[in-house]
Amino acid sequence: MTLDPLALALLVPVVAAPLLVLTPGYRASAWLNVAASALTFAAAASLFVIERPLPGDYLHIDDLNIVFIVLNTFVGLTAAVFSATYIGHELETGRVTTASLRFYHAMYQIMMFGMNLALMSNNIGLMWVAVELATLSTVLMVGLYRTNEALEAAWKYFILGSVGIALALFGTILIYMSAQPILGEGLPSMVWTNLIGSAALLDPHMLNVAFVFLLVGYGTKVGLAPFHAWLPDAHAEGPTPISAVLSGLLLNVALYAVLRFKMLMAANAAAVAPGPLMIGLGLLSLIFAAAMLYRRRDIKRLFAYSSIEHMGIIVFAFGMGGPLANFAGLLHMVMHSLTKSAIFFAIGSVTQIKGTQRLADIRGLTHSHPALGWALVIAVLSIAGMPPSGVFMSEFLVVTTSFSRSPILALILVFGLLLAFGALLLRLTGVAFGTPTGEDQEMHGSLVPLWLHIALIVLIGLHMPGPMVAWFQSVAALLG
Amino acid sequence: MHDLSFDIAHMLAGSLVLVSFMMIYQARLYALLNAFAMQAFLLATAVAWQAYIRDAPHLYASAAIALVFKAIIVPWALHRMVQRLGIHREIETVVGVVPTMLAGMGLVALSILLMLQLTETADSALAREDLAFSLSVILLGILMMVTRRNAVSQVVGFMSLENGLILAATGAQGMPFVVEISVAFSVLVAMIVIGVFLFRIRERFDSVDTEAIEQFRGEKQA
Amino acid sequence: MELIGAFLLQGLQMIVVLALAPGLTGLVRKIKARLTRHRGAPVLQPYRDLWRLSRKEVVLADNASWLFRVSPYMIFAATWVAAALVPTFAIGLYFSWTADLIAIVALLGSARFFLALAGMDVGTSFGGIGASREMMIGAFAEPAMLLMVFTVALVAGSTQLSNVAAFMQSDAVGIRVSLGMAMIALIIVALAENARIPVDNPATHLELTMVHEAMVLEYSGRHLAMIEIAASLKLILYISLIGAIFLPFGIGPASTGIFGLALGLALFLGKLAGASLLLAVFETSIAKMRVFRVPEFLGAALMLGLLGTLLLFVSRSL
Amino acid sequence: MIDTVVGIVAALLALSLVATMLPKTLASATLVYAISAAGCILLAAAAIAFLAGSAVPRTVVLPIGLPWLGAHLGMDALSAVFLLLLGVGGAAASLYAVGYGRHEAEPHRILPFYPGFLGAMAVVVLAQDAFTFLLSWEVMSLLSWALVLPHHHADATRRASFVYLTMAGFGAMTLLLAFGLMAGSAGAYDFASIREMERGTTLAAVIVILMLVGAGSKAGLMPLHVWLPVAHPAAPSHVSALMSGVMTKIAIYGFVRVVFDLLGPVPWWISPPVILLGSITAVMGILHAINDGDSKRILAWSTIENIGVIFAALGLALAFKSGAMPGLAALAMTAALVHAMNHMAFKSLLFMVAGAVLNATGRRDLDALGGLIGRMPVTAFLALVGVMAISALPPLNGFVSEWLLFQSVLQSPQLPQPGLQFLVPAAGGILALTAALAAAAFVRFYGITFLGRPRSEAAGTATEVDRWSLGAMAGLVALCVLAGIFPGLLIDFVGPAVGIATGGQLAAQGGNAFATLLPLARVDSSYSGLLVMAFVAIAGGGAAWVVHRTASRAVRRGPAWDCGFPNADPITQYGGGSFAQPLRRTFGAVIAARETVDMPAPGDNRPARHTASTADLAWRHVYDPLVALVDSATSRANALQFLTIRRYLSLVFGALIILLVGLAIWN
Repeated sequence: MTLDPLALALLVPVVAAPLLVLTPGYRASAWLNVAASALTFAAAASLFVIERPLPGDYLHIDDLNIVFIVLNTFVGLTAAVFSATYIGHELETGRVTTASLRFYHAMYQIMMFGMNLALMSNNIGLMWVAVELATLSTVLMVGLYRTNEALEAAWKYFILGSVGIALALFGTILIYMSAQPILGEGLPSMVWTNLIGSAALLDPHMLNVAFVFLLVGYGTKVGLAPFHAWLPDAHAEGPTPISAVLSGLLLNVALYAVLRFKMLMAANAAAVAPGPLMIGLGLLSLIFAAAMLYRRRDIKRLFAYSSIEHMGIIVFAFGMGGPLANFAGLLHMVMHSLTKSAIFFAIGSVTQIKGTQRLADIRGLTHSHPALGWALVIAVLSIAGMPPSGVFMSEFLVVTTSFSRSPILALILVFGLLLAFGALLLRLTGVAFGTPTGEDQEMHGSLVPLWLHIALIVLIGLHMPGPMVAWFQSVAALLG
Repeated sequence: MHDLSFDIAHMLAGSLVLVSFMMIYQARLYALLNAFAMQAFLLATAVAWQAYIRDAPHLYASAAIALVFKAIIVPWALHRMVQRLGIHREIETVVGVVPTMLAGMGLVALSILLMLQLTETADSALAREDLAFSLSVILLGILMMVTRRNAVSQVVGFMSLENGLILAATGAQGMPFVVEISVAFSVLVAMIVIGVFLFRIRERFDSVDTEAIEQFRGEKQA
Repeated sequence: MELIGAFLLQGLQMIVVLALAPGLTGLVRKIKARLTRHRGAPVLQPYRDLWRLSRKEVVLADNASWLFRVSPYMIFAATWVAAALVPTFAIGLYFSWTADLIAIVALLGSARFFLALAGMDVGTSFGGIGASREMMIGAFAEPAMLLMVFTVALVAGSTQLSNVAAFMQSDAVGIRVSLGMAMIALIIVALAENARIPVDNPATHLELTMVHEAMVLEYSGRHLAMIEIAASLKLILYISLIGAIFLPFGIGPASTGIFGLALGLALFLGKLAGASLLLAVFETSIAKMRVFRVPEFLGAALMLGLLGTLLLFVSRSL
Repeated sequence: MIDTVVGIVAALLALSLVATMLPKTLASATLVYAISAAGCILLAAAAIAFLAGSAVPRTVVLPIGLPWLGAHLGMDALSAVFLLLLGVGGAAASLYAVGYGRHEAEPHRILPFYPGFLGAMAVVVLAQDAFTFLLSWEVMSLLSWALVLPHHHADATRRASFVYLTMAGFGAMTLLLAFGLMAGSAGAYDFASIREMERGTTLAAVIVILMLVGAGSKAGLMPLHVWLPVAHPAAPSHVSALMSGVMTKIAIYGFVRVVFDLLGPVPWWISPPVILLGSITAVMGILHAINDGDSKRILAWSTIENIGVIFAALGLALAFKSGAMPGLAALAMTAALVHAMNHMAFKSLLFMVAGAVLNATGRRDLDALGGLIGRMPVTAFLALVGVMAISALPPLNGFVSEWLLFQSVLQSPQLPQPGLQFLVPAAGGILALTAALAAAAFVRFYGITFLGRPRSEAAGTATEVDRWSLGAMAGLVALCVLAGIFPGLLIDFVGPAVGIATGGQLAAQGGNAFATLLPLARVDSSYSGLLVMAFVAIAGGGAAWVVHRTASRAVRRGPAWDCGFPNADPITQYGGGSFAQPLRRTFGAVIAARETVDMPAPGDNRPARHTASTADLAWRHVYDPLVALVDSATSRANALQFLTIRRYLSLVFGALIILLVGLAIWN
C-alpha cells in the first residue's frame, strides 16, 4: 500500500506513540507530540487536494467523514499546542510526574490514531474496535492525576463505557447477520460501502433491533442523556487539554458512528424511522443538561454539561432530517467542536491562574486578564448561540425549519435553548465581570489556539467558504 | 449438516441462558463464581462445537480463551478477592431474588419476542434462536450488574454479558474478528478485575453509606 | 378690507375676554357675598386690585429663579390665547383654526404645568403641596375633559370649536343623553380647573386645604396680578366653552352683520351673568371636600365622559 | 445610494474593531465618538436624500450570512425613516459622548462596542432577509449588553446586564419562531419571497402575536419591560440615550416591517390585543415613573409609557387596515411614526440631561438634588424644553403626535366591528389619562431636580457641564421646537413609509398656510403649532412689556414666607415621595404601593418614620415565580449528578429495555 495520506494520517500516530514513550524530558515529548499532530493534520488536509483513494475493505474517504477527519486532526493539533504550553505547569505543581507525562503524550497519539481510524474505517467491525481503542486511551488519561476524584471519574467512565462497548458490539453483530444472507459470509458483509449499497435488501426487523443497540451503545459515548453519566466527571477530573479533546472530538466520533447507522436505517424503507428516536433523545439531553447547568459549582463540569446539551441539539437536528436541518446539524457539530475546545483552552488557563475550578472563586476575568477574559466571553456567548458565531446560524436553521414542521418539538427545543442560555449567561456574568477575587498566579497556557479557534468561529459564522458549503450540502443530502 | 449438530448447538446455547438464571438465583458469592465458571465452560463448549460443525478452526482459539481465561483464571482470581475483602458471607442483592427472577423471565420473553419477529429466511432458524438466547444472556447479565451491589458480582455480570456476545458472534456464520473480539474483551475484563483489585473499588460501585462516595464526587452535594 | 375686518374681529374677541374676565370674577364674588348676607366688595374691585398689584414692587424669595419670574407671563399668555380661541359671540373668526378643542385643553395644561413649576421653585413646602395636588387634579381633569371632547366631536364630527358650535346650532342635533353627560362632566371639570368649591376654595388661605393659593403663595406685585388675571381668564374660558358647546344660540358666523354680532355679544354677556349666578349659588350651598375625595369627584366626570362616548355608539347602532 | 449607506455602516462596524486596539487615552475616545457622530450624520443625510429624492429602492447582496442566500441589504422609505431616526439620535448621542465620555472610568469597555452598536442597528433597518435581520438584531442586543456593563463592579449592573440579555435572548427566540412560520420549512428567508407567500389569517395572527412578544420585549412592552428600568440606570448616559431613544424604535421598526409590510392581510381581531396592551403599558409605565425615585429609572419608565402609546397607535392602524380604511390607517401610522421620531428627540435629550446632572452631582436619586437651575442654568433651560415636549404641551413636538393620535382615535366610529368601536374610545381615555400623568411625572422630575433648594452638598456645589454635551442637547432642543412648529414637514417625510405600511397616505401638509395641520379634509380639525407659538409669544411678551413700561419694574429680594415656622432645612421641601403621594394613594393598587408609618410612643424622642414603596407587579406575578420554579426544578434535577455507578447503569439498562419493548410493540 503506497504512502497515501490515509495511511500517513494513521501511521504517524502509531509511530509517534512508542517514540513518545521513549523520549526523555517532557518538553521534548510535548513538542514531538505537537509535531506528530501537525503532520497528521497535514496528511488529512492533503485529502482535499489529492483525488480520493477508492474505498477498500478497511478504509475509505467520502464527503461525510472527510469533514470529520480534517476537523479532528485540526483540533487535535491545536489541543496539542495548548497542552504543550499548559502541561509543564502541572508538572511544577506536582500533579503529574515526568513518567506519567510520557505516558500521557503516548496515549494522546494512540487516541488520535483510534479516532482517525474510526472515522476512516469502511468496516463496521473495524470502526467498533477503533472507537473502543479511543475510549480506553481516554479513560487512562482521565485518570492521569491519580486523585480520588480522578480515579472515581475514570472508573465510572470505564464501566459505563464497557457496557456501551458491549451493546454496540451486539448491534454490530446484528448488522452483520442481517447483511450476511445478502452479501455472503465474511468480510464483505461488514464493509460499509456494500452495506449502504444493498441497505434496501437487509432484514428490517434485524436492523431495528441492531439500531437500538447501536444507538444506546454509541450514544453512551456521545453522552446523550440518560447515558451521559460518565461525561461530566471525566471532563472535570481529567487534564484540561483532554477535556477539550473529549468534548471537541470523541463525542463527534461516536456521533459519526450513530450517523453512519442512521444512514443505513434511512436507506431501508421498511425499517423503523430513526428520526423520532434521535429527536427524543436529543430533546431529553438538551432539557436535562440545561437544567443541570444551573447547579454547577465546578467550571469544567459546567461546560461538560453544555456539551451534553449541544450534542442533544445536534442529534435533534439530524433526527429532524431534511437538507436544512442536516446542514444545521453538521454546522453545529463543527462549531461546537471548535468553540467548546476553545472554551476548555480558556478554562485551562483560568484554572491555572486561579488554582481552582470552583466557579465561586473565579471573578472579574475581563478585569484581571483582558485577553483571556474577553476570549472566554466571546466563546461562551458563541456556544450560547449568540452571533456572529456559526452556532447562531445553525440554531437559526434548526429552529426556523423545525417550527414550521412540528411546532411542539420546536417549542420544546426553544425552551431548552433559553434555559441553557440563561444558565450560561448567569455563570459568565459572575466569572467574567465584577471585581477579581482569589489568587492570581501567572498564566502559562498559550492564548494562540484559543484566539485561532475564535477567529475561525466568527469567520465561518459570517462567511462560510464555498467548498465547505458544498460538502455540507452534499453530506446533508447523503444523510437524507 | 444434519439436525443433530443443530440440536446440540441449540441445547448448549439454551443451557447458557439456564445458567444465567442460576447466577441470578445465587445470593452468595462463592456459589455465584462457581455458576459463572460453569457458564464459561458451557460457552467454550458451544464455541468449540460451532468450530467443529462449521470447521472454522479460528473459533477454537476463542473457545480456548473462554475456557482458560474465563472458566479458570478469572473465577480463581475473584475467589481470592472475595476472601481478601472478606465479603463471602454478604447478601449482595439490591432487590430480592424472586422479583429479579421475574424480571429475568420478562427479559427472556422480550428477547425471544423480538427475535421471532425477524423475517424467516433459508437457514436462519438456528441463527434466530441462537440470537434469542444470546440476547437473553446479555440482558440477564446487565440485569445482574444493576441488581448486585458488590463489585465482584458486577464483574461477573459483565462477563456473563460478554459470554452472550461471544455466543452471538460465533452464532453469526463466518463473522470476522470473533477471535480478536474475544481477546479484546478478555483484556477489558482483566482491566476491570485489576481495577477492582487495585483501588478496592467496592465503595466506588456502590456502598451503604453514601457519604463515602460523595467525598469522591467532584462537586459536593449541597 | 375684509381681511382687516377679520383681524379686527379676532382682536375684538381677545380684548373682550380679557376685559370681561376680572369683572366676571368680581361679579361671582359679589353674588356670593350677597347670598351670605354680606354687602361684599364692588363688582369692579378686581380691576382695582390688578391695578394696585401691578404698581407694587415685587418681593422675590432669595432663591427664586428666572423661571419664577417668567412663569406668570407664560401662564397668562397660554390662558389668554386659549380663551381667545373659544367662540364667545361669533364663530369662524380668522384664526379660529389655529387650535382645536384638544389644543385648547393642552394650552390650559401648559399653563398648569408652569404654575406647578413656579410653585416648586422657591422650595417651601406649600409650593410643593400645591403643585402636587394641582397635578393630581389635572391628571383627572384633563382626561375627563378629553373624553367630553370625544363625545362632542363624535356628535359634531370635528374637534374644531367653530364647527362644533355651528353644528350644535343646526337642528341636526336633538336632545341627547350623552351630550347631557358630557355637559355634567364639563361642569365638574370646570369647577376643578378653576379651583372652586368643592375641589378648592379660592378664598381660603388655610394651608392644608388650599391648592391653587398654595402654589401662588410666594407671588406678589405684578406677577401676582398676572396670575390673578389668568385665573379669571380661565373662568371666563370655561363658561364660554360651556356656552359655545351646549348653549350655542346667538353665536353667529363672523360674516353676519354688525347687529348679529352685537346680539351675540349681548347674549354672551347674559350667559356670563347666568353662569356666575349659578356658580355662586352652587358654591355657597355646598362645602369643600377633602383633597383625597377629589379623585372620586373627578373620576365621576371621567366615567360620565366615557359613558357618553359609549352611549353614542349604542344610540347609533340602534 | 444604498452602496454608500452600506459603506458607512461597514465603516462603523470596522471602527469597533479598530477601537479595540486604540490606546486607552482621552484622544482615542474623542476620535471614536467623533467618527461615530460623523457616520451617523452621513446616515441621516443619506436617509434624507432618499426620502427627498425619488430614488428607486435597490438591494445589494453581500456574501455574508447564509451561504446560499447572502445578506440582502436594501433601503425603502420605511427603512429610510428609521435610518434617519437612527442617524439623528446616534449623532446627538455621539457628540454628547465626546464631552460626557471623559468622565468614564473605563472607556475601553465602551469604545469597542459603541460604533458597532450603531452599525448593527443600521443593519437591522437595512436588512432585507430574515437571517440578516435576526443576525444584526442579536448583534445589536449583544453590543448593547456589553455597553450596559462598563460599570461592572456594581452588583446591580451585573444583574441588570443579565436580566437584559436574557430578555433579549427570549425575544430573539420568539422572532426566530415568527420568521420560521413566515419562511416555511423550505426556508424562503428573503423578504421578497416572504411577501409573496400566501398564508391563512390564523397563521398571520400567530405571527403577529409572536412579533408582539419578540419586538415588544426589545421595545419594552408590558410585561416584557422589566429590563428597561434596570438596564438604563446601569448604562452610561449616552448609551441609555441610544438604547432608549433609538434602539426601542428599531424594535418598533421590526414590528412595523413584519406585521404591516411582510405579512399581508391580518384578521381584525388581532388589533384589540395590540391596542389594549399598548394603552395598559402606557398608563402603567407612567404610573411607575411618577413613583420612582431614580432620575434615570424615571426616564426608563417613561420610555415604556411612550412605547405603549406607539403600540396603541400601531394597533389602531392595524384595525383600520384590516377594516380596509387605508386613509385612516395612514393617520394612525403617521401618529406612530411621528411619535417615534419625537420620542427619540426628547427622550435622548432627557437622558443627556440626567447624565449631565449625574456628572455634576454624582447623584441619581431625586431626593439628593434640587436647585440646579441656579448652578447649571443652560442645562436647566434645555431640560425645561425637554420636559415640556415629553409632557405633550403645545407648541412642542410631543403634542403634535399626541394630537394626531387623538384625531385617529376620534375616527373609531368608522370601524365596522362594535367591539373596536367600544374599545378604541376607552383606550383613548386611557391615553388621555397617560398624557396628563406624564405632565405630573415630569413636573415632579424637573421641579425636584432643578427647582427649590439643594437637598445635598453635591447638588449645592454642582457646576455646568461641558460645551459638547450642551451642544448636543441644544441640537435636540432645536429639533423638538422645529418638529413642533413645522410638523407638516415631518409628516410629509414619513408619508412614503406610511404608504408602504398601510397602503394609504395623508394629504401633503407641508404647503398649508401657517404650517397648519389638516390631516383629514372631511373633518377639518386643524392645529397650527406655529401660530400658537406666535400668539403665546406675542401675548406673553406684550404683557410683560406693557407691565414693565406702564407699571413698576421694582424688585426686592427677601426670605421666603415660612408661615412663622423658621426652618432652613431643605428636607422640609416636598421630595419625590411626597410629591407622588396623592397619585400613589389614588393608583396604589396597580403599582402595589405600600406606606408604613412608624410613630414613636409619647415621650419617646426618636424621630417618626414614614416609608412608601411601590413594586412592579410583573416581577411579583411573572418573573419571581418563574425564577423560583426554575430554581426548585433544577435543584431537584441536580440529584442526578450524585448517583452511584450502579444507578447510572440501571438508567442505561432501563432506557435500553424501554426502547426494545417499544420496538417489540411497534412491530
